Amino acid sequence: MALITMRQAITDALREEMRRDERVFIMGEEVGVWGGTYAVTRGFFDEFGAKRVRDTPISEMAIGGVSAGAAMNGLRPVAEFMTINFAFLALDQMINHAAKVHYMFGGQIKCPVVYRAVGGGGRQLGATHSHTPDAVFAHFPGLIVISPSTPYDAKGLLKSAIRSEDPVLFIEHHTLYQIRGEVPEGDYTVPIGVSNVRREGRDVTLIAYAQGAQVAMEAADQLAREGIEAEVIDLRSLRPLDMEPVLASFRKTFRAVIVEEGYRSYGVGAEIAARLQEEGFDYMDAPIKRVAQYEVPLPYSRELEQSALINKDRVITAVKEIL
Amino acid sequence: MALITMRQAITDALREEMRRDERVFIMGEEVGVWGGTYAVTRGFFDEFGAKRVRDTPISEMAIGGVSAGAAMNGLRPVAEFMTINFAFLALDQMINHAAKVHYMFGGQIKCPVVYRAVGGGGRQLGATHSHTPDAVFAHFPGLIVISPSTPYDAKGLLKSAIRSEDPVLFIEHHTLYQIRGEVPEGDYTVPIGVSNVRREGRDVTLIAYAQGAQVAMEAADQLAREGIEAEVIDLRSLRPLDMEPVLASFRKTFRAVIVEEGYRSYGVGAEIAARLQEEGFDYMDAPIKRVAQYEVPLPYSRELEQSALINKDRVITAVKEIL
Amino acid sequence: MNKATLLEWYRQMVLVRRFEQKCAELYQLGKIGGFLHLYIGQEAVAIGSIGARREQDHVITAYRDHAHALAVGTDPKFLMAELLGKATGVSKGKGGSMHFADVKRHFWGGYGIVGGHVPLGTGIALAEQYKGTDAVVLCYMGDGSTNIGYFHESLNMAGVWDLPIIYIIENNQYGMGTSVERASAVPDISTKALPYGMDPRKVDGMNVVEVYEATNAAIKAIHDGKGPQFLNVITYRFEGHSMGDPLRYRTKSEVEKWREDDPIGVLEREIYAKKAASKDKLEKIDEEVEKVIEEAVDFAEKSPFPSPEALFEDVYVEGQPA
Amino acid sequence: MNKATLLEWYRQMVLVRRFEQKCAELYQLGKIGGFLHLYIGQEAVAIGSIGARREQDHVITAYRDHAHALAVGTDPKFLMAELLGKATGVSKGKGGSMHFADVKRHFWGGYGIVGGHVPLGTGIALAEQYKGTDAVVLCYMGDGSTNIGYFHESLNMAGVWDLPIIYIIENNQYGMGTSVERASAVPDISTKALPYGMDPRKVDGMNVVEVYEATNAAIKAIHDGKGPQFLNVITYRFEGHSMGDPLRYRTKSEVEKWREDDPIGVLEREIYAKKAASKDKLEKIDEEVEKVIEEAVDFAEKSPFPSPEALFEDVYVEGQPA
Ligand SMILES: Cc1ncc(C[n+]2csc(CCOP(=O)(O)OP(=O)(O)O)c2C)c(N)n1
Ligand SMILES: Cc1ncc(C[n+]2csc(CCOP(=O)(O)OP(=O)(O)O)c2C)c(N)n1
Ligand SMILES: [Mg+2]
Ligand SMILES: [Mg+2]
Repeated sequence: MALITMRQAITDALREEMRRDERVFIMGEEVGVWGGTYAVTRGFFDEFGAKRVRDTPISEMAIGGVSAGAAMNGLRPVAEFMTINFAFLALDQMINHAAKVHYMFGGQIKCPVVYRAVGGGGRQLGATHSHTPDAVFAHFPGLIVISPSTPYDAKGLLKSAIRSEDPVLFIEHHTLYQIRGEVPEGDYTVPIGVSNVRREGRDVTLIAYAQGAQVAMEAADQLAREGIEAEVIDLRSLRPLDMEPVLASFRKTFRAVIVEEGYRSYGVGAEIAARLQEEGFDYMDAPIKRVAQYEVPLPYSRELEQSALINKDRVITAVKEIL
Repeated sequence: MALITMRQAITDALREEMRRDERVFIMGEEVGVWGGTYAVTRGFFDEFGAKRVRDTPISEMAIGGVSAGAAMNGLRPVAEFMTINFAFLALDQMINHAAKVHYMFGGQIKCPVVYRAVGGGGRQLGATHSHTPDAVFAHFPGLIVISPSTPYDAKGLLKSAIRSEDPVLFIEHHTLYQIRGEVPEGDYTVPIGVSNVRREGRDVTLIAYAQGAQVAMEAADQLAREGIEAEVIDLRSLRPLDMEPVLASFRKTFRAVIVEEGYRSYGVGAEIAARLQEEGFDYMDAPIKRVAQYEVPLPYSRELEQSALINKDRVITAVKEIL
Repeated sequence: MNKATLLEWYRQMVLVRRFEQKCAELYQLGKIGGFLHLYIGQEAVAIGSIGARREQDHVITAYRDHAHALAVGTDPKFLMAELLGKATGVSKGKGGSMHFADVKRHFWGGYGIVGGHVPLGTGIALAEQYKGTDAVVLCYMGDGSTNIGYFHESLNMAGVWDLPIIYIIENNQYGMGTSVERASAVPDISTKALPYGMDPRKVDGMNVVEVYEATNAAIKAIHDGKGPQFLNVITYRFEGHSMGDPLRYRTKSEVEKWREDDPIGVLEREIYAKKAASKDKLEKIDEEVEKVIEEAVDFAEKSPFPSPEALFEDVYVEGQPA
Repeated sequence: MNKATLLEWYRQMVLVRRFEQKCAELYQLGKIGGFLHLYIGQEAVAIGSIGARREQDHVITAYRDHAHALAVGTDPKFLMAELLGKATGVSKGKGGSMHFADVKRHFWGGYGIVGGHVPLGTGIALAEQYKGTDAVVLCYMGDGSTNIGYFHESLNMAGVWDLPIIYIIENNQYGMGTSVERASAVPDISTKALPYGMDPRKVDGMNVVEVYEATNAAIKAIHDGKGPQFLNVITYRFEGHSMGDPLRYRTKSEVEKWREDDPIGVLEREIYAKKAASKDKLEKIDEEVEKVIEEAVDFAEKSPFPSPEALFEDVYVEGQPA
């Protein structure tokens, strides 16, 4: 097992899948000559050439739709949105086309496209470039929405996504690119739609994913030093959403805090809380709390932006409120 | 007071506001010569002329953005998306431009645009034309999202929307266009961000809006015949979201069912349930239930489509589960 | 033109016409729901262009898609069943009028979001280029769709990557109630091909032979390395945009004038001029078509509606995530 | 050209250049965060075109917006404060480099979503037409932005409605690492004006006088009833796309060749040729600019950061919905 970054894990997954399957190709802005603006596809253009590593014009609607069309006709495109903010322009292709063709045409068409997109705030990019709009995409049936928090999951889930017959949105959080973790050499996959217990604990359940899982883990570490044992569940995918491990944990801890980077209202945490109170009502010893981004457009100024985002202190406060 | 349809109420609000304020104008596909595909602006082209009733090309991105720009520069545009499904193409303008400019430029710019859009399923229009994606738009701070359920509210809230200094998405549900209700002659407004008790009751709280409120009212009528008194709260706007009347009711009934037409996962009901269990925990005698659309792309075939949608029987069943 | 081909086109065009007239009837009876967009008046466009395609070539279009499905050879009974929302429909009753498809025949469907299928068609072409075949895509759209971002982004990408695709503008001169003059800054839609390096060709869309020849030439041009192609096919819809169109935006006399060029009439005259068939022969074809339609309606009526479980089928290929 | 004007443009261009060199320094020091896109090499475009605008005319652009703010006359100290994230910044520290604005001066801001401001600019023009004024909008964007749907939909709408707007393409020949040849099916960006009925004009963007004259002519053309205008201004950015660009997509020698046309150098030569000023005089201007920059940095450094409550201010004009 090597200790590699999440960025490396994603690069490895892409490279291995491209070597494995001729039908897999990459398209997006600056994925080729530039090597990817987050350096995820560095070296790919040289290894695979312009046919399989395709720089596109700045045309998100077409990136979303041309990749979907190629997928319908037998290829395995990995379409990259430089950031998820720009994927708003492709929303109609993603949810009204890629995610609908299989059903709408009675099963005649498959659309195994993978959309990759980097998201998240915290880099002073201002209001339009800092979204974590994951709940928006997860709202629509037909699309699979994955957002991993560890290098191991990132590699294994991206491989599963590429091999899936269904359209997938794969959301990477930029602050996680530097995170290191154990990743086995060679091929493996992680099944889509299985939540993961990242840390066991008996006192409270922290439910999170992506960057939120990172923050939850940090909070759990500190809570442990104070004698509070938090169980941390990483959802890994938002659709399908696997509530089983969440409920199992809740039946043990009777208390839960949801940690997500996106906005609170109509966000991911709302769905988790709604399901948890419904399916776990008998085990509810306290209100289920949500720790999420404050509901403002993210500002540029550093401290101000940071003050809107989640952090381990806010998680710890929430936990203590319900203990 | 006249008994008029919701369609008429919306038409009246638009006409009165255009007569009142020269800056108000309408733009959108087929709003002029055709008279609006839902006949809401019939006669407007003749009364106000091509300057103030502007037929556009099929260009949703530009409809979203050109109207916003005109609003920034002193006008009061009412931009119509023929249906809310097409507004996905304008999402970036709505949430990354109209809803952001005031904050992002430190208060220098106002963007008092009103986006009108018809939404909802149930007319055999198939998967791409039947969305109720209200939660998606309500997720982002900066935008106001209104969706009324009565002619009175529709007229009063649309007037408030047009007079608001902030950008508003005004969602009309097509099945409500035929609903009749009492509407006073002449000018009045309904304040934005105030939930409304549409029916009083002591046994259970039904929380809904738009078409969902209609279904909730029907369910409440039938429940009453069985001796169960449901209180029905109409949210009227999703952002701002006024939880006060909801909580007040819950403190009395200890039970709640949320009724919405959109998808259940990551939908409007999730947010209401999450807030309710958090803020009303001490009053929770049963799990909070959600009645929502089944999570499939809506199919064309009539019965099949209907089976995916909410109806009063599903609400009644949910109520009985928690009584 | 081969006489048999002219007669086959005649048959197909009458089939489309009668199929749609039947649709209108069934719509009035409430048997067809949703939106119903008729192609009446435009038959020569789909029939002529798809007449030129080879088996390996692909077809994709917008919601006005009945003719394309019939032209690729889909049995009308599966289409009629789709319109009646039956389980035996091409799309299992889930698609309706706007969402016919027959992927076995390389017909990728009708799509309801204006312009939304244009990138899909472009991607289908990309896949053929990628695989190194000689197949091309016929990607149809209306004049009104040329004003949406999808059109622009897709044609540019096709131009940059030299994709094997023919963009066929079914220029019936109105997008709903908005005439080309009121919707496009330059009403000559051919101009819109210029930024994408395509040499636009204006085609008489009321003449099936012309449409056929232009499409044939376009396929050849792609094979000659001239890149993606653009056909501006001038046509007219005789009926409203969809059922229930108030028709306030054009005059009766304009419609009447265009009816003189009814594509079926034009072809009939051509057939007589070429002595390809007698009036009797054509009437016999008409009758055959009539029977086909009757059988289709009968099949559709007798077919079952989808089972309740069908609601949850085909959301995902790989089972049903919660 | 009036000598005083040449000198004023010289001052402005040097101001932009020095301002941005200072930005680069402060970025390296970690005092500026986020994305920082420098305009160095392109100064003649903003200065020449905004030099032609009248007070009532509007300016809107993308994220590469420092020069436009300086050109409309915004005090550099409020811009520098913005870059340092201070409460005294033009956008109260909420916008940063990509989101300068100065609405009093009709500068509607820089925008980060490629093409996203093009419909906004078009709407600003619509409002002026609606109000019946003679004001026009200068709407700037990069070559890369001409491939996004926004561009197409906006220009078409402007064409249909004859709006008073000049689309100014800052054609620096790359969108990030993608050259115009690799991004646009027809590399001559002027072609993209044709479907919108605009008569494109290619302009030497390294020559401030040419840019001024072209803009002036475009404003006049609008007033003469010729509708929206299109300027394809050829220029070059000497630095990377933003800080941290690996610069793998172009050669050093290409950059060197363009540096020979440094717009400040071109103007200097013009000034000497016209005997508009001596070397001493220009150096004096350089020194004055230097002082202005120092003062701006000083002001910015001494300014307070936004208060914590500022986070929740200005989300809505009318208070803060929950
Ligand atoms: C994105 C989008 N906007 C609006 C509509 C509503 N709409 C359906 S068809 C149509 C007109 C399209 O005109 P055209 O492309 O000329 O095709 P035609 O109907 O004439 O065949 C409009 C506006 C839609 N379906 N999708
Ligand atoms: C919709 C969208 N897609 C992608 C990006 C990322 N991006 C930022 S600048 C840029 C290149 C723009 O090039 P051009 O329009 O030529 O402007 P220049 O930077 O050369 O001034 C890209 C792709 C973005 N900001 N918005
Ligand atoms: Mg048309
Ligand atoms: Mg550029």
